[in-house]
Amino acid sequence: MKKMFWAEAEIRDNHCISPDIYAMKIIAPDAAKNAKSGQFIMVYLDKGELLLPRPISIYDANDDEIEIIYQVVGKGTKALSQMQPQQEIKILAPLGNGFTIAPDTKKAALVGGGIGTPPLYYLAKTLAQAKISADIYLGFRTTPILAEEFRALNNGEVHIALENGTDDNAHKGFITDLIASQNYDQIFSCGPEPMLRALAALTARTSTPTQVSMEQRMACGIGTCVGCVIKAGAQYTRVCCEGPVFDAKEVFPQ
Amino acid sequence: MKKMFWAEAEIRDNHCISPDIYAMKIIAPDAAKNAKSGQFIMVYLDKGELLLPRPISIYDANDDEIEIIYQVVGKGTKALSQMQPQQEIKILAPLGNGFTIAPDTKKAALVGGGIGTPPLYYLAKTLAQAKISADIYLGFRTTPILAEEFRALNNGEVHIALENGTDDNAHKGFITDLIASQNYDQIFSCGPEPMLRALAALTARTSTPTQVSMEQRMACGIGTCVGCVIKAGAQYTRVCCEGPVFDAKEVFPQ
Amino acid sequence: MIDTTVSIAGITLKSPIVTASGTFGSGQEYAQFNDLSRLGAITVKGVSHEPWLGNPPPRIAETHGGILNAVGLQNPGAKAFIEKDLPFLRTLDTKVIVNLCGRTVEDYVAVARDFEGVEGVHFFELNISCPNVKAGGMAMGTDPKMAEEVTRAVKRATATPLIVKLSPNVTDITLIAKAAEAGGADALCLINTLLGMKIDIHKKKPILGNKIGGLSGPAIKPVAVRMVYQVSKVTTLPIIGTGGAATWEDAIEFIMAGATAVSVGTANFTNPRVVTDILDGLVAYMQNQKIKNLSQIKGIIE
Amino acid sequence: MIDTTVSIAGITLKSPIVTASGTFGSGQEYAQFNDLSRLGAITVKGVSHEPWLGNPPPRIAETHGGILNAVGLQNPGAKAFIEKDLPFLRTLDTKVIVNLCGRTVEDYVAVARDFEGVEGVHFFELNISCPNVKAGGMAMGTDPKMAEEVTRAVKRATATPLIVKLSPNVTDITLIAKAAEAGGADALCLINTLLGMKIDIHKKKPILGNKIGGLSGPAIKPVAVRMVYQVSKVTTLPIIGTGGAATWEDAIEFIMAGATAVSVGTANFTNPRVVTDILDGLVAYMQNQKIKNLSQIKGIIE
Repeated sequence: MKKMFWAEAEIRDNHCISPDIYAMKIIAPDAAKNAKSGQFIMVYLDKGELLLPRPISIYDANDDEIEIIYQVVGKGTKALSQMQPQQEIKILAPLGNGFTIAPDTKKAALVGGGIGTPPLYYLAKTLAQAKISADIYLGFRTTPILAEEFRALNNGEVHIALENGTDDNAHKGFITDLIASQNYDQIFSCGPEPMLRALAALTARTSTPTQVSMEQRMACGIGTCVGCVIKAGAQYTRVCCEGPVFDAKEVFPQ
Repeated sequence: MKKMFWAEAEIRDNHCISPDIYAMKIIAPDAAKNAKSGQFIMVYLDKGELLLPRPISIYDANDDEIEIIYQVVGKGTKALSQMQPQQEIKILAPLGNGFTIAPDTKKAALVGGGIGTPPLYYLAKTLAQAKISADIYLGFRTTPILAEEFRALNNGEVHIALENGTDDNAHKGFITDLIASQNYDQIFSCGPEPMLRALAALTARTSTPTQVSMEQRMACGIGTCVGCVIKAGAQYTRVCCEGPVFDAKEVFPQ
Repeated sequence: MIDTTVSIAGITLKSPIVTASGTFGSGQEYAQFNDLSRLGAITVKGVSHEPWLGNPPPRIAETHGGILNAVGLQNPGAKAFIEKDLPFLRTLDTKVIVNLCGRTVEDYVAVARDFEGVEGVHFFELNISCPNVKAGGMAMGTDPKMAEEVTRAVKRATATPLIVKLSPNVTDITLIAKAAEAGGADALCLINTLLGMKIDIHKKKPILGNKIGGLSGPAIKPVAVRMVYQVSKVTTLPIIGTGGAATWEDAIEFIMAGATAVSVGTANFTNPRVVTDILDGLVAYMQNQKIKNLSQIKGIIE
Repeated sequence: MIDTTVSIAGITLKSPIVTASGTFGSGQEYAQFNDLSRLGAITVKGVSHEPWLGNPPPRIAETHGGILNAVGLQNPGAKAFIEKDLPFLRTLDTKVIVNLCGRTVEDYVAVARDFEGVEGVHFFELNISCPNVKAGGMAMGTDPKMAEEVTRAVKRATATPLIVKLSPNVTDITLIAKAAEAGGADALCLINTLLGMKIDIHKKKPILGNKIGGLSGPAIKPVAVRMVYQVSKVTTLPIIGTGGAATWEDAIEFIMAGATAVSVGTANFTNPRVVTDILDGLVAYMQNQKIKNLSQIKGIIE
């Protein structure tokens, strides 16, 4: 079994980076040292009527710190967004399988949609460190996030698409419009299911290996409740353990 | 029907005055102007798993402000104790009947026990203003509260009794030991039920009119749910409407 | 232009938001914080033929996301209700539902007859589901035969449209719903409270004087929504959904599950203005979603 | 010197704190945060004779103070369980309760027989109360005759002590409890989840893939405590109380209501160390209150 850490951790920073989107830094050395890209953490709320922890992808991890970027979508994430530096937060981390970088990968594409973008950052950083070139494709409804952070890695092109946006530097439409999958050894993706589904269809045509990070309503986060399943072939598979990263062929059979 | 006010009020002050006991000042002009001694307010918590407001007696009321003194006894009052000045708090006030000062009252005794002491302060102030002399009898387990505030009114003797205390200026034992009820036209009391019961027995022997402020688990606070009853004769009577102040003869028939 | 009206037994309610029996008194107290004329109806506290003493205190216990109550339908009887409470209710521009309680079929018939010729009562709600009454009460609501019998008897005794309030403390609530329908009910209200208990571990005894009470509040909403959904699939009677509704989203949830109207109970204690807040939210939702009439979403869940 | 042991069917548990089926996997995951040898027993996830696919997702919905689940007992079958999970469980110094599920009496008997000669299983828990299984499952737990029949059949098929887990979705749980006792149950576990539903009003459909699921968590604790209390008055069988227990105070409440042991389920999700916290609190309480043995407070509520 993979090692995970229960921590009553200190919040180092928690601030809004875009409307309804927050970045939180949590001091958690054990978890940070063991985290890999594509994994997630469980954040425990101290809110009596909301019993379940919130699964949130890892945006970045350093020696002593895990950073998450999350969207306020309900009462739980609202409460999270109101927490202050130096407050204590309980987390369980790192969880899930994470992205797998095949040894022979030379050129990768990272495809993110909306709040699915942050988990790709730690992967992009890891690829840059491993000197594997990676083009970044990010799609949003109206407002991009993190584009500068990805550009700063300087490890490939950064493309932006906006569904309803008016940015001159962005493609107007879906991010999947821009991807020539045959140019890549490996594609990594995280985002809304329709985007992942479209991407999987696209990359299947060029037989490009594609990993997708999936979401599901989750309870335990560690495999015991068998709640967070998705259909993979004829079986139901747990997002928290067998995932959140799956081979696109498994979850979007063509 | 008595006038009551729903207010989304501002907290002016909230601080600890003794272990687990807090004083909170709430800016609520309408409620404050209409408040009389012995009434209470409902304080609404913003805590999802705790649905019911907390009934808390009025310690003092000025032109624009109601002050309450409360004990931290559970999660709800704990949350209350952590609120900060300038935060908003929802209250419904004033509620209940309050103490009644008969026109011919010349000398009164006020008998408080533990956290039942604060509601007598506003009464003591009212009596002082009306130039009705009032001796104060306060009983505690170990640690007195508010003794100085009562003394400062300078409107009668202030007696303290401690069940387990070691204060040289305090009687060791029950506060009811000290009361010569025949000396008073009217006795007002608030405190734990055993104390009220003992007092009622005592004052019945001298036929001294006695008002007792009663407690009960409460839901609505305004009479609709008929939840907060106590036995009064053969009937069940609502503490929130017919009380919280009752004639001792009604609730402790001898 | 949106239309918030709903219809129950041929009577039009201005909105689907109704107050639940035993939580809103006779409306007067809440009139200070709410425009009661916006409500679809006010359900008044349970009324019996003779005065009822109620249960020994404590009658209220707070639980996680819910409250237990064991009031036991304390009330001064129909005569006092008609004299003291009904005059105020008549001044309101809303419908009035009188909750009837009893221990025997005869009791229920008697209290229904107490209202003969009395104006200002638009519906009766037959309370055969109160868990805090020893005989009658919930017993009648957990047996299909008895539920049908008492419904039929009251229906015969009065021309006032009859809502039957169902207990959730049953293996199959659809059987009781069908029994009430067979007995002539004009509408159903569900759910009443779930039987529950809380112990004071320090005093080593139950908090409630009656030991056991009825659990209400958001804690039980999933059970209520499920039952409304199940019952709506087996009857054509209009349903007043109730059980933990505290927000406009909850109201929509009940309506989507199959309810025609939504009754708000315990939430009045948490926020005395809650019915106004729910109504405001409901109207905004209908406007945003361009829903002209709630029938467009009623029972939309397959 | 305090003694936290309790006895069920002649088997001594080190403490009254047990984990609930379907919330603790096979213990391995939680061994990282808790000393499992302090537990009275671990109840493993439901096991069937053949592998079960489970219900379509989503399977989890959060409600006010509770959660709904509709997992549908997905499991790889008894053979896989015995091969993959049981070896770890055997290394633990605690008792193991295997939760058995099926759709027919024959299914239950078959899965019980799968464990013939298999070491490391101290109890079976007969799951005749899972609300998320179409046939069998809860249906067996809501009919006294069927409950008795399946209990008797499994009891005949195995010498392993048998706990029967009861459904709360019944009019009178004492009837099912007595039926299980008549069928030969060695102990009872109650309550399983309450049937509930939650609707996503934006998507206009139920959140759960199965539409309806089982409600657990602190929201339902008052119902669970009430049922443990009621059942404890009609049977001499030991009871494992469960339903929303999340604190040591909750554990004491269940014990005072009549439970011999307390099973912790949903709370493991809210706090993965909750069983340790509960045990620490329980021991401190016993020391403070000078309670040498929990039998001193068990069922103390009259």
